[in-house]
Amino acid sequence: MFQNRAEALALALPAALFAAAVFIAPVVILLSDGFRAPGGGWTVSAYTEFFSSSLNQAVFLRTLKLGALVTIVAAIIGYAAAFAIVSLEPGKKGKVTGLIVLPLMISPVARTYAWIVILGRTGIVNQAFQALGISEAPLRILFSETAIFIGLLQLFLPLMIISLISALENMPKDAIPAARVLGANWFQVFWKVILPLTKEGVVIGGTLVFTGCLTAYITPAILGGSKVLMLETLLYQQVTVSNNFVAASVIALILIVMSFAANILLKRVATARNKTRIAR
Amino acid sequence: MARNLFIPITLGLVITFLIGPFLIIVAASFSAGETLAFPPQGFSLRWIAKVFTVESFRDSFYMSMFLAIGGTLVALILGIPASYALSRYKLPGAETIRTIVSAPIIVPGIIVGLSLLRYIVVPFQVGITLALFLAHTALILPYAVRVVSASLGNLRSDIEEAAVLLGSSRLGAFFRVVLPNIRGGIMSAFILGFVTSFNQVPVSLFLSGPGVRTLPVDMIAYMEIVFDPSVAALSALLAFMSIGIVFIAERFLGFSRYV
Amino acid sequence: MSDANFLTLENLTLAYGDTVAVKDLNLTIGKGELVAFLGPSGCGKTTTMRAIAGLLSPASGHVKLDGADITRVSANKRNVGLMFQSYALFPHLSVYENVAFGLRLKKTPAAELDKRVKAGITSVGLTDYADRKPGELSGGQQQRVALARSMVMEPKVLLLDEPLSNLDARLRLDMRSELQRVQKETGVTMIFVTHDQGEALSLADRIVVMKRGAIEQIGSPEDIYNRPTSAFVADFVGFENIFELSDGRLKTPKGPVELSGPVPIAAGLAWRPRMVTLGSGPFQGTVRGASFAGNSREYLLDTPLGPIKAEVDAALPSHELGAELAFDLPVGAAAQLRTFG
Amino acid sequence: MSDANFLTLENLTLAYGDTVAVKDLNLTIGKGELVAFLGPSGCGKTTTMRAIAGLLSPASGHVKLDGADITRVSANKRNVGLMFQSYALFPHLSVYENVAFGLRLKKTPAAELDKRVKAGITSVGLTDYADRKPGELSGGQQQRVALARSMVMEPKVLLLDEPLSNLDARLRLDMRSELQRVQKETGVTMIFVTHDQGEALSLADRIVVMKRGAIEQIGSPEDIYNRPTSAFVADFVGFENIFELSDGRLKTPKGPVELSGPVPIAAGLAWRPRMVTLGSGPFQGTVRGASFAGNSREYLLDTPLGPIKAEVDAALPSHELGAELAFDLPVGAAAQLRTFG
Amino acid sequence: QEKTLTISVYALAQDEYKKILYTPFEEKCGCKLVVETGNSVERIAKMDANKANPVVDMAVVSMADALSAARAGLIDKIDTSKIASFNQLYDIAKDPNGDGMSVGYTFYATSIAYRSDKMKIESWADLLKPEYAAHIAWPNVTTNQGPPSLYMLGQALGKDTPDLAAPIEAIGAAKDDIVTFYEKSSQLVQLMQQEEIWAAPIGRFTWAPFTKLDMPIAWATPKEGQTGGMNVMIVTKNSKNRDLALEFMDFWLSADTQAKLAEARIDSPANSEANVSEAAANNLTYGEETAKSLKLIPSAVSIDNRAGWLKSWNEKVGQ
Ligand SMILES: Nc1ncnc2c1ncn2[C@@H]1O[C@H](COP(=O)(O)OP(=O)(O)OP(=O)(O)O)[C@@H](O)[C@H]1O
Ligand SMILES: Nc1ncnc2c1ncn2[C@@H]1O[C@H](COP(=O)(O)OP(=O)(O)OP(=O)(O)O)[C@@H](O)[C@H]1O
Ligand SMILES: [Mg+2]
Ligand SMILES: [Mg+2]
Repeated sequence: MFQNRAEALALALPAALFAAAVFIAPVVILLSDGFRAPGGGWTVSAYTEFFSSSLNQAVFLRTLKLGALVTIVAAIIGYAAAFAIVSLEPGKKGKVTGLIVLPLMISPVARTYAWIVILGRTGIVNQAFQALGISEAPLRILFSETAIFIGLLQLFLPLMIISLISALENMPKDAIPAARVLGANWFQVFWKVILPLTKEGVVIGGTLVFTGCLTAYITPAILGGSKVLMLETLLYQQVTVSNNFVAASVIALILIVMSFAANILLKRVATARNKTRIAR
Repeated sequence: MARNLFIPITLGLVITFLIGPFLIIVAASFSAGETLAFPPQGFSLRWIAKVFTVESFRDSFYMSMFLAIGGTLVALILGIPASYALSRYKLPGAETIRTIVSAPIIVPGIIVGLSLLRYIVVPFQVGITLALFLAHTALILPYAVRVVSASLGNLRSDIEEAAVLLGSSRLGAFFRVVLPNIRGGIMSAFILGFVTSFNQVPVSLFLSGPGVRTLPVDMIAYMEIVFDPSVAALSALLAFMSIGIVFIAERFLGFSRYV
Repeated sequence: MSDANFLTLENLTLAYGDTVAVKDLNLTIGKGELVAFLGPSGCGKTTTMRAIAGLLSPASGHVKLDGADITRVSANKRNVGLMFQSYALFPHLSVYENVAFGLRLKKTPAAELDKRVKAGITSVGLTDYADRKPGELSGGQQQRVALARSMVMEPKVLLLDEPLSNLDARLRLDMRSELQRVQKETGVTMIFVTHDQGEALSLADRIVVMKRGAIEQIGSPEDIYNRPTSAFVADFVGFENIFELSDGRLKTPKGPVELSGPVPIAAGLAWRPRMVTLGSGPFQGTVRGASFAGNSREYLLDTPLGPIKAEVDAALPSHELGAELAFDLPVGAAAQLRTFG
Repeated sequence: MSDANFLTLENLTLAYGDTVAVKDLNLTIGKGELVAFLGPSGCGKTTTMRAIAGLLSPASGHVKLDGADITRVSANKRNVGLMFQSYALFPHLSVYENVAFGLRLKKTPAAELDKRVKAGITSVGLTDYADRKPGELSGGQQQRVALARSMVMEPKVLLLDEPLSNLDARLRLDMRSELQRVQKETGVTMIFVTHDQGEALSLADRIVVMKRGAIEQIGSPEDIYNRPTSAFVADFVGFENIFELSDGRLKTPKGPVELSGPVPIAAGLAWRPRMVTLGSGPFQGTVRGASFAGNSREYLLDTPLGPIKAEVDAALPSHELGAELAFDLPVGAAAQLRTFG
Repeated sequence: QEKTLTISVYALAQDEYKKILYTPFEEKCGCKLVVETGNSVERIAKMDANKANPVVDMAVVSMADALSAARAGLIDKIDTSKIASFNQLYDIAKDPNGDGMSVGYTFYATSIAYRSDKMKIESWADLLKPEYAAHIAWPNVTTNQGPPSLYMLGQALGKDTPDLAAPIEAIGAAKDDIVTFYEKSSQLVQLMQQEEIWAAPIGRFTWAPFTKLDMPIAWATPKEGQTGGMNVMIVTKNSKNRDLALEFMDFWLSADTQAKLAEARIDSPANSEANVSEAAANNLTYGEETAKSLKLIPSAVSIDNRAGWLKSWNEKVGQ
């Protein structure tokens, strides 16, 4: 029934053409500025220059690290939460999903302000820590990488959960029990059955979270107290302070490549365990 | 049993984490104080009342709603067929198509806004509203395609064949047996798309024009200088509204006849 | 066109990508006929059904139904019903709605629809389960929903892919008579796949035996079970003692063996275990194995002709392992094979 | 604990939400035993197996294996294999990887793993299909992958839920001997569900007949097939002529009927069609229906006792519809039912 | 056909502007006013993109952005003869960049808001005292208050080179102590209220909310003086509504409008004849004396050094 190529193209092309025309074309033209040599012709000197600065290298690595960390933690929590939600009965499922969605509608700026209240020296977390005797003096959580991490995680975790819910929902019913009786513990069930069968969901969720972290501006700026430079901060500086759109397009392309690489890597990870390994 | 505790504990922790800041915001909306604080200082409705008196919020709210709902719907209309084709057919170049339609999520918004302004709006004399609409639709498209694909991928295709054999057209089979079973995916795509669009700031920064502004851009401008709890109140109102929209969308996609 | 070639498959070749599953198949089925497809797992039965239903477009060849070439007619316009081997129930719909699905599409008036759906559900014994979702049913219950769903449609041709495989013997008998009743009432043309010999024998007007994507033999149930024309079919329908003939003698691992009585001209001869005469005859064998099967006992003999399987009434006295027995392969009872291999 | 009660189910009650599927079930199975579960569709066979495998926690009761209470032991630690009725193959893995799945988890050394997986795949006749994904296989091929997957694990207890239902008769025989071979080699305790009488008879040491979530009778295959103790079991295993006894006489729609010969003390008597003596006897009946089934012919008689089914050898001369025949229900041949209803 | 004037302004207080400025002007000129909002960099970027076919007729931006727009050839000289109220403006507002291409309409002071019960601020350098540094927020260099504050710190340190090397160095040295480098001045009220910080350099226009806190917060007058900024009006090159734009500017700069805007606590007047109540004046940067005393960074210095400041800031503070 699914053999007709023309039919398939007719279904897929409108979306592809739309994205190509209104999106890819202009972005590619803009990004090509980063490769233009001053006297005409093409060059990658803008990129080599960018990476020759030790500051930029450090920012690049930090961005990568924070993005990866948030993505991984979001994936772990996201799977647990999505799995729990999917196993709820239908009525509850909708309500809990609603709760997950709720925070998404709050402006990221307002959310970071709420974190200031929670993580501050007199905030709930510090009060709790002190009451529980975990720490004596208030901890400085705010304006640190930890705060950025918490803020980003809260910002993007719902995206991961929601992407995973839809992937988990239609998983073949008996696949998990089958793996269980074949001796898989929950970790192995996850790694060998759930992950590959929900690959699409975790790839989209992971890409959303990772890209979100890379391109988040306000949360790192406010919660990190601008002490922790990220690539997106540099990009904003180029645009809003230096008006240097060429430099901005260089950083933008680096961010795009990072996201794209993350996307591919995620796909790999999700599929890696399932290569047919037949000794011949 | 261990398994039975897993669900409530996980959900409890995750929801607390996600909702915590939201509760602060809600508390602040009803507080009498001038800043966010927990516990809130006194009770008053003045911040909520203030939201409704800010005129510029109203126009940009309508604009944002239009972009978010309209953009999400158009993206779904473009995206669902595409994801269907990608997951059901053996298409040459499927990977390329997938990459093209998913590209918008990985491009920093500020670059999107700028390049659309320079290479679409200016050369083609496209109106700002239309440009915004195109941009938002393109931004939502990846969610529509990828999230829906995720559900479709695991849905067995023989039920569609069964529907066709029982006299349904291909399209009919899609609506009758595929759609109800990927409702979760479509809902997810809708939510993600709606929220992305509604919170979109960087793209809209450059694609705002005389008389055309989106709500988050307005809110950021407002918060640039003052952050009084009215912004919190607005956020809380929006969040509750979004639940309403999700609820309506669920109904709309719910095919209650079948459930 | 006459009723005799109601459904015709002409030079049908079917493939999944590069894997050819059915090759150059020709078959004609009459109106109202009940045909069984028989053949080893993977021989192309399901594939052929999918092509008849229109779910698979042939790599080459034609499907004709009721005088019209329907090769390019889409599946929903063919009026051909198919019960899937995998059931393919709609997970989001209740049993009732699964069964009602097709009738709703045909805009059947509400009262009639309700009557037919309920009758269908009752006929498969699921009256109490009408409101359940497929996920809440046992395997056999799901299979019956699939059966009811395809039957209530009363299509021109009904294709049933292993319709009763997950049902117990008792229920299977009931379902068989239900199928016969429907067939009699509506005169539907029916093709079904079954692995149950009893089913094929008691239901089918004709049996089509397939082998690796091609037809090996077509015939009445009696023909197929008693007069297989090839070693493959003989083996498939349960002949255990199959020998090639050369120069009127049986080829055996230990050289040619002469049979008593005149030998027909054929490529080979085959005997069911039940056809072997035990206790008397020109040959001698040692009992190597014995098994009980309800009404009968089966012995495995070590003989100069190779291993021989013989079946006798359970009521007869049984033989010990190691016992020496005389036996005969009566030429008159043997199936004569036209092709061997 | 001794080998005799290797696996024990104690007062097991199993439910899906509010639907109780199995109620207060007690069963003891010895080490190395081959037990068949028999029962009508929906009676709780699969449910019981899921509970033994640890996929369903009992509402009450205990599962004990090899001396230990495993009721709360999780499925992956039980060393119990289960072949699912729905196969439950991993769609993303090739045939090879599906079969290798459990062994990889056990960290089987690569060489041994490869050997065992290949042996498993070969034993179910899928050598050429090792690289295919389940979606590219026929129904019977998928079933065999599931079978191989559960067998290569060599668990303590192997549960097979309709392992051969989608296989042709020939292949089924091969698979049966394969199962027997594995059983003999590894001494695994095996419980299987089957609807095929021949399978149950030739494979099982004991048969457990279930009815609506409870056990109706446990016995050797011969017991079950020849000496059912209840009308339900008699009906289920193919006794067609089942009568209640009262005061030593058969209850019939037209009043009590005296039998020739001494009548045992029982709740009822039952005869298989084959046990009915046709052509002579105290009773008289009219042929209402006749059907051919390979080696035998079956007649449906209209008699004063109600409808009677009789089966005779196909070799005997056949009777026309409407013919009047004498017959007997020999008391000696009848199965004596202890409970009726 | 009604005439249309398109203006581009900061996004703040649009409701009040509408009441005080836009609607009355529309009534007066019988034309329609279309308003674009945003921060000055984005709006200039848009003007740049649209320069062949300008959408916006008149814009208000920061002093420095006006100069860079002028250098980019986006704006024209302003024909001040058509602005009746021009002569009433403070001198520093008349031609802030000295190129005749902009007119100031408001200015603000930047100084330090601090907890008078916890600390004493006499110099900009006091903020970096060891006992204070752990309780201050400093504006990030990318904000409008960033460079002026650094400029004043440089003066306090006695090393006021245009590259701001010394003050950036000093901030970098204290970076671990300093609570945060703020992006949005709105967050300061929150931090002050939570006692995360005791002091921060802020623009006068954000002062009002601090006064509402239940805390002793004072506006510092350091010995080096206050700094600040000025926002200016510019006219787009090739604008088709030049005269209407000038008419609008005149209306905005008129003593009456400026006074009303000041009373609404929005913009400090640049018109010397705008009379403002004491209450309003307290919240604004009011009066000629104040205006003259503000130590503004010259636009050229700002534009020419922006990239350099950013670079050294990133190296010293962002690492
Ligand atoms: N998930 C479920 N939810 C509710 N009821 C169920 C569920 N699964 C099975 N049942 C019910 O429990 C009973 C026992 O089911 P089970 O699958 O054990 O039957 P079975 O003996 O295996 O039958 P079959 O031979 O048809 O496979 C059935 O009546 C069935 O409808
Ligand atoms: N989707 C597919 N892609 C590739 N090969 C397939 C696919 N489906 C079936 N085949 C192959 O085609 C052949 C015929 O399959 P088919 O399903 O028609 O067999 P069948 O006769 O129905 O067997 P069974 O009795 O086991 O159901 C088999 O060898 C099978 O492996
Ligand atoms: Mg098949
Ligand atoms: Mg079952």
